[in-house]
Amino acid sequence: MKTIIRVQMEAFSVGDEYERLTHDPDCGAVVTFTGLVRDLPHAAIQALELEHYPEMTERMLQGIADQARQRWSVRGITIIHRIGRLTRNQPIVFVGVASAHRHSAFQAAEFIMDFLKTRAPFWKKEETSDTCYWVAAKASDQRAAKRWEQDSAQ
Amino acid sequence: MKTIIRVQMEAFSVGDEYERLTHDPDCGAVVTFTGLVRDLPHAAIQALELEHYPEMTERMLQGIADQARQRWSVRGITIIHRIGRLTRNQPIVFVGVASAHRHSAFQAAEFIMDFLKTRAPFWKKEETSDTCYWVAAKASDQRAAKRWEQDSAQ
Amino acid sequence: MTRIRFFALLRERLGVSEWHYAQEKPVDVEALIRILKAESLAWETELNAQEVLVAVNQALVERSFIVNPGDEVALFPPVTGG
Amino acid sequence: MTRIRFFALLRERLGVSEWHYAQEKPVDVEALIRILKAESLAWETELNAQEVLVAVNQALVERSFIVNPGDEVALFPPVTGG
Repeated sequence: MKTIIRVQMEAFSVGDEYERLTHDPDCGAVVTFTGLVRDLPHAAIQALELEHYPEMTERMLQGIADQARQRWSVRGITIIHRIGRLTRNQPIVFVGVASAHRHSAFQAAEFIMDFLKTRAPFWKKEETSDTCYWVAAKASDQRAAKRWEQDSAQ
Repeated sequence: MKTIIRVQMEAFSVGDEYERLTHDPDCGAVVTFTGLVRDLPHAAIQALELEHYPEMTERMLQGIADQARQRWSVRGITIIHRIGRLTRNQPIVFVGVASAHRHSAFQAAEFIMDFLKTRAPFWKKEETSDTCYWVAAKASDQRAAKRWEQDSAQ
Repeated sequence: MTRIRFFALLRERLGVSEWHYAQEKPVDVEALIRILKAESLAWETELNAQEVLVAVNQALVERSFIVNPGDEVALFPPVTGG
Repeated sequence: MTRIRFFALLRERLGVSEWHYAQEKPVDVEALIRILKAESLAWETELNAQEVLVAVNQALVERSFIVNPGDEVALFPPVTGG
């Protein structure tokens, strides 16, 4: 029934984080999400700089995990977000949920990602070979988070 | 854009399977699902025996992966199912989906699990300390698979 | 000749893992199951008692599906993998 | 004294990462933003041009939220992590 929240410069190991989530004989389902630096439709990304609001980030991530626990019966939750400079193909964010049943693990993991995307104070600055700019927030992320408000059911 | 299907006795490494799915610069999201042998509500499981229909299983899993690709834009898909004798806390099944965007990866992974649960020819026999029986199919799994039929949208 | 295979609980209850039927002309799955039930009272009881899924040549089919001589038919309980 | 912090694009555009306001009585967020806009034409332009999220004491709040002297206020663009 543990929640692990980490905000860090270093890379993480998805394998290790998965293992940590399975130390529970009542957990029959583990869902992990990993977000990676990917190429843009129009250009190859050289690097990405992640700024955050240190005093607020962990508290906000903890709050999102708590909300997921109120909605679904889940056991372990792990949220890891990297900050600083990341290069192509590197992992940025990890969300893992362990649960007795698969549906609650899938739902909780997607909920956490949708809320993290619209609430957690992180900002991305992307560098391509010839330019560098702050990433704009996406309307699709707002819609993704909004659908959980209507969705009162599991 | 690779689909990997494996039916095997041996354990698998979630970390290794995750890594395999990330070798693609267009993939920004990886979702993994792992199902494990868990204790029953009323008794501790000693072991679980998994029977299958060898000539049909891989073909069926490939068909489920193909259906997922028709519904969502995803890149890598990995489905691994173990057979034979498994003990407590061991992994049974792995589904991994790599995609440009997170929602399609979440949806495709859950779709594959719901169809695998109701279509793929595997049967579980559970052993507790004093008894041994074939697991009954669950109505909730039938409902979970059925909801994708109504669900024409992403 | 049509090969009919049984799996899991159904295999245990029927007492065999496969059965060969000297089929000469196409029949639907429904008719094939009636032929199996006619084999013995025990088989009839088992096949009536359980929900049975049917695959022909390794694909799930409905009861109206036509089986040709030489096809591989499989009968099994609802699946429980994953 | 109220500490107002800026992040990301907003920090770059306003040219400072924080600003201290000698606040004496409670005001709502809306009023606080008006005070910032009154500081300079450049700030007014920036704060009008962008969508701005506001956190008080590290929690997201609406424009009607009351800020007390000593609170930590943060203004930033819509978040883009994950």
